[in-house]
Amino acid sequence: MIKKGDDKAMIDGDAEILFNHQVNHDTWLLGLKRSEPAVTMKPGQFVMIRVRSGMDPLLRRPFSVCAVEKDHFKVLYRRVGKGTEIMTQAKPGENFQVLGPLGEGFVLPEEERLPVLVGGGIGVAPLFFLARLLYRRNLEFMMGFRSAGDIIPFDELRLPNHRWSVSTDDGTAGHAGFVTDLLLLYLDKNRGLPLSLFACGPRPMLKKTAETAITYGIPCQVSLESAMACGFGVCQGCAVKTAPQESSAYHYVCRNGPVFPAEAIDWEAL
Amino acid sequence: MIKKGDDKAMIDGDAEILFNHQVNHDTWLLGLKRSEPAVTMKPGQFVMIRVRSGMDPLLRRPFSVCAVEKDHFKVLYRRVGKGTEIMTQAKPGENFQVLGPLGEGFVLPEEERLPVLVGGGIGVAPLFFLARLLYRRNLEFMMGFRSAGDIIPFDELRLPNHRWSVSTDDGTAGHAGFVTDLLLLYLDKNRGLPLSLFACGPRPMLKKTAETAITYGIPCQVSLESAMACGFGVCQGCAVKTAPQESSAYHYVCRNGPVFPAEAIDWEAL
Amino acid sequence: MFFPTPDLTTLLGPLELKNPVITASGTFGYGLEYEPLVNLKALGAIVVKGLSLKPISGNPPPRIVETACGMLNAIGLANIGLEAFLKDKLPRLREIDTRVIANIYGHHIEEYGELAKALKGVEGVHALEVNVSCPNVERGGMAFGIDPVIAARVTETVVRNTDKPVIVKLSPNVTDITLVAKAVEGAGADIISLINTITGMAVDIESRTPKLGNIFGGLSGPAIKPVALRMVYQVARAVKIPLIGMGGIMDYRDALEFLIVGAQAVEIGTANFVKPGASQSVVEGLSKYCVDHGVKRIGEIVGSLK
Amino acid sequence: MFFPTPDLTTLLGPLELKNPVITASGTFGYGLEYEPLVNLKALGAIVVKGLSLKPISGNPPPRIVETACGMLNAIGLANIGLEAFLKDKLPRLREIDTRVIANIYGHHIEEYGELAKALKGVEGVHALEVNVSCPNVERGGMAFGIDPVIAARVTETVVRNTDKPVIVKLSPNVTDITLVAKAVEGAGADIISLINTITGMAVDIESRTPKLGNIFGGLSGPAIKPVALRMVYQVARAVKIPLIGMGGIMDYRDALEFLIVGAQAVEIGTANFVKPGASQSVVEGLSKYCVDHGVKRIGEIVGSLK
Ligand SMILES: Cc1cc2nc3c(=O)[nH]c(=O)nc-3n(C[C@H](O)[C@H](O)[C@H](O)COP(=O)(O)OP(=O)(O)OC[C@H]3O[C@@H](n4cnc5c(N)ncnc54)[C@H](O)[C@@H]3O)c2cc1C
Ligand SMILES: Cc1cc2nc3c(=O)[nH]c(=O)nc-3n(C[C@H](O)[C@H](O)[C@H](O)COP(=O)(O)OP(=O)(O)OC[C@H]3O[C@@H](n4cnc5c(N)ncnc54)[C@H](O)[C@@H]3O)c2cc1C
Ligand SMILES: Cc1cc2nc3c(=O)[nH]c(=O)nc-3n(C[C@H](O)[C@H](O)[C@H](O)COP(=O)(O)O)c2cc1C
Ligand SMILES: Cc1cc2nc3c(=O)[nH]c(=O)nc-3n(C[C@H](O)[C@H](O)[C@H](O)COP(=O)(O)O)c2cc1C
Ligand code: FES
Ligand code: FES
Repeated sequence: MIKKGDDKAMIDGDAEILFNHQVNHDTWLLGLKRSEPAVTMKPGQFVMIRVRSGMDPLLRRPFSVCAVEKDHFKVLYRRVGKGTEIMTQAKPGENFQVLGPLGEGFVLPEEERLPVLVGGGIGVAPLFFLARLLYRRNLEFMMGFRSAGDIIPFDELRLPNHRWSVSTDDGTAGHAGFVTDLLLLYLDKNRGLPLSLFACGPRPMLKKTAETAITYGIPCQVSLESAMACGFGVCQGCAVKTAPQESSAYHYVCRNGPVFPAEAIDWEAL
Repeated sequence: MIKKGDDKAMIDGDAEILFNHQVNHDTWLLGLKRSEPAVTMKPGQFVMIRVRSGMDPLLRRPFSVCAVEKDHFKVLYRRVGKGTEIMTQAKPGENFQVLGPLGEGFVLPEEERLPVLVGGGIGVAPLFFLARLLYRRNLEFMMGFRSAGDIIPFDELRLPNHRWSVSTDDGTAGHAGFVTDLLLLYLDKNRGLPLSLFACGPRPMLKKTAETAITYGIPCQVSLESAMACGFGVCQGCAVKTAPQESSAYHYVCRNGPVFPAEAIDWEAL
Repeated sequence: MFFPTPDLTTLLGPLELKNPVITASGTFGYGLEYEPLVNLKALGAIVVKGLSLKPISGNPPPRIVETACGMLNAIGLANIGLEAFLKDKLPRLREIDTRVIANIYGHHIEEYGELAKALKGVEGVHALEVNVSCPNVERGGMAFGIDPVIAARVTETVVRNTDKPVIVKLSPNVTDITLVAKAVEGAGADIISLINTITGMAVDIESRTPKLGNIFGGLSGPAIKPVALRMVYQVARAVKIPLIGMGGIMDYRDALEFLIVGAQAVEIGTANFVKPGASQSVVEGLSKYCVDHGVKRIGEIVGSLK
Repeated sequence: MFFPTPDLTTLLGPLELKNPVITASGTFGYGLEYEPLVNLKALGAIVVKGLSLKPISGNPPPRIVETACGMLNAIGLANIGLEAFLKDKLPRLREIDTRVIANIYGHHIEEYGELAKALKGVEGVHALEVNVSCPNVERGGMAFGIDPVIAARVTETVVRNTDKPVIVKLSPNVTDITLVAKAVEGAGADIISLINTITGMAVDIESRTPKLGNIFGGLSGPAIKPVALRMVYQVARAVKIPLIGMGGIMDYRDALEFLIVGAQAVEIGTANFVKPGASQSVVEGLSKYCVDHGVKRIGEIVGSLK
């Protein structure tokens, strides 16, 4: 299985910042103007943002699309390093150079399967988009954070009225433990129910989720991260090792992903 | 003659931006908070400003002190490249890292000599400071600009009520021609009057002024520019060739200057 | 004063380009990926990703890391192999009105010869760029291009087996690049391109591991421009064949520096990631510079350093 | 958990420093200039501006130009000469509780010997750092340090004429830096420091002239860090004597990368211009890193790359 991003919709250009506000101690919500994103951007796809002109930082930064509206789209981002630090200082009215939409997004779940969304930390961002798209359906949304203060105030994101549950590593809110514990509990309680898993978050969380899905025989799509230079299949920098049965040794996160079926990835190598 | 900047007063630290407003199409006036600048900064001295943290641009930029107040000082700067472009975007309340005061400033004119200040373009900045310091005295202030639109609205700078005259290269305001024409006219009209010249501006203008002063036998101090890495005599990057009679082959603009007697410099090599 | 559109035509020995702006190998895929972002026919030429005889899957990740004004890559010359290139990419590339240059590399000297032979007479490939910066399996992984004798042997082998102009692309990781340049000129290279990446590394201070799966990677981007420019200047004074300069070119101003020190053409690499439209912008910027400075032919600028 | 103040003491063969942070030659003047800005006794050592036998006035300006995340300098090794150093600078430097390292260079091999001899027994100079990156007048201006044989001869000459620890500072402008490193180790160097600047140039596209009076200059600053780190890694695996790493270190994190790949100490260069307090901040940052990571002696970090 090698997928190839559809570049027909990919454009590069200035996008006006409509808003850029802090939603918790280290997370911001950014609104970028672009005509018709609702038509061209799919959940799981991402954009490459040039955080400022100048040569340091040099490379663009990849961010998932978190929500789309008629004339703009949203990015939910965590301040982790110098690029995201610079982003927090951008003001409405200024521009970012934005390339996208990029990559292969989530394949929507079959009607008969209940979607289960498993997000860790800022990995919830693309799942918000997916959840919004599935607003007519029942689904189960599980999110894990380190601590109560890290929880994204997702009410602000106008999510549909889905069932959701939260875990925190330190037990300061929701279930005390990992979000994969929530998943295992849920799977134990709902044996036999046809499910479809969607996961995004830190690599250990993805690994655990993928292995669980494979063990339980549940279809599972994971959204991966990787350092990227180009974002559209050119530099071959974003390689991830594929599972042995795949036809090539590496997949490229930007073009064959970022969303992959759990079975496509070599979880031992990750 | 080798002078050596007095580093006793030199400090490095964050300086809060009090104001940063545009005064004409490419010139800004910046106010930086620092306690007691009026005591420690002398006309002709400069500061090294780090225009932003990060590594591009890497080096600090040198700027003359244009005015001092009790608790802050002013820098008048022209947007010419990427560093100054970034400076224009800084907002009051933000900080610049500022090292200074640096270098040897102007030696004040003897009482019996009438100070004549000759400034070209943004080179007027340190002369404003000098003029303010000499507010009790008569002086002659000549300024040259490329065009009427380039004239610094110096009224804003609260200059004392000195005599001043302006030239523009294209004749759109004041005398049509170079500021050194104004100087020559003045010297011709005032033969015998004991004068003291102070000049700052582009190199060809300084050269002309210096040569004129030497010909007329008038003491003349010029403020030079040079690319700088350190600003306080360490890197030896800011060398200018000295006149043959000097004891060393090069002077360092940052430490032996930026203000030099006209005779100290090899104007042919400049 | 009136100036007609400046003449950007560039003659690189046997290779004629409509302008001196070329996209660098490994930074522009097989060209087609950039179709949505760049008007490909506005370019002087496209150099495709380095091709080997067989497909190569490349190095273990992480393969790239950003550094100050630059990036390190340890892609490991991953590519689809010559056969797939000829079958899947070239037919579509042929339809584009620009020059296509095949960048080739081998693990043994013979492999270079076989690649040249396989590309002999192939329509739509207008020149070969020979990457000698890759590891020489027979010499314990030392790059071919750091030894003038071996670089010359590779060049000879390719020249003997091709009917196309031969560009040899030099490695900057040498004491005296003019020695290698003279050696490949002597061995029959038509054109020299330089520089390839400078070997570097980066370390994660939390895990205390190299940031690249391969430990070492190649440094590219604005950080290396001063070094690249110096080497082009040196080589321009050492050889008579035309040069293609590269290393950290981000805009037309950078490109001009390379032309002024003596390169007839330039390649744009890392800039294609940062600003996907960079190559086309350089063409436009050069054209405008010529108009603004009364330059009628871009050739007037080449080697015009005073 | 409680950690006592980490032990930053650094043993470089015969040279003991209170911590591994040294200021690099040419970027810290004669040390005293920084007194208003840095607590000099907080530093492991100060390397003074490169000294020659006679005063040198240096290259024609312009001497420096900024580049992407770096700078080129063509100072031309301007310095006050050994005599003035001993008379005017050293007495005041002696009063400061830190190590002082004299960086020396010559135009002929004999000049190195004479400098070493003149510094023999001089109190307050704790080691010699031998700059072999400067032009060798007998060899048409090629740097001593690019030829292992000549680098070894320079080293031998200094070792024979001194009673102080000898640090040889290597040039990065070579194909294989480990060959030079092994040669100077064999010739008796106690310590190796690396890297000096990488040769580069820059061009003004309006005047079409080199931006430096000397055409070529030495590239330093963050741009070169990946290359410097790679070379330190390579040399650490090739020799047994201790290393001092440098090249683009801006903060303690950069310094740690050098320690992790195998340098026992680091030198801070260009950063002293950008942030005059940089050297002291690196000491503080290393200390904090050790506390935060449960490292008791800084030596535990040296060469700890996994
Ligand atoms: C497909 C994809 C989607 C993503 N979506 C989001 C999102 O919606 N919200 C969000 O906050 N973050 C997201 N990330 C992660 C985000 O790209 C990084 O946090 C960001 O690049 C860090 O940049 P920095 O300069 O602040 O950090 P630094 O650590 O200073 O960055 C240094 C370098 O490392 C790279 N890098 C660092 N962390 C990551 C990472 N996790 N993934 C990829 N490259 C990294 C940077 O791009 C840069 O080249 C996504 C990553 C990928 C690959
Ligand atoms: C002692 C002194 C006092 C100065 N006072 C003033 C002042 O009061 N107001 C003002 O507007 N300008 C002043 N300048 C000039 C000012 O430093 C430059 O215009 C500024 O550094 C340009 O930076 P940039 O990044 O915008 O330009 P760029 O051209 O992008 O700068 C690139 C590099 O060139 C250097 N550079 C460019 N022009 C000059 C120059 N003229 N002198 C020195 N280095 C230069 C920069 O520092 C930088 O390293 C002074 C210069 C000196 C030496
Ligand atoms: C991701 C990446 C992949 C590269 N792959 C190749 C290659 O396959 N063959 C080759 O000759 N050069 C390759 N290069 C080197 C570039 O073609 C170019 O020589 C180098 O990057 C310097 O130019 P730049 O600074 O403009 O990028 C690659 C560079 C990068 C960044
Ligand atoms: C302005 C300047 C002057 C220098 N002078 C000398 C010198 O006299 N002797 C020497 O051995 N190295 C000299 N160097 C090299 C530095 O000591 C150091 O090796 C190099 O700059 C790399 O480190 P950095 O990137 O931290 O600056 C000089 C560097 C600069 C920038
Ligand atoms: S980021 Fe360049 S190929 Fe994926
Ligand atoms: S700027 Fe460094 S010595 Fe003058």
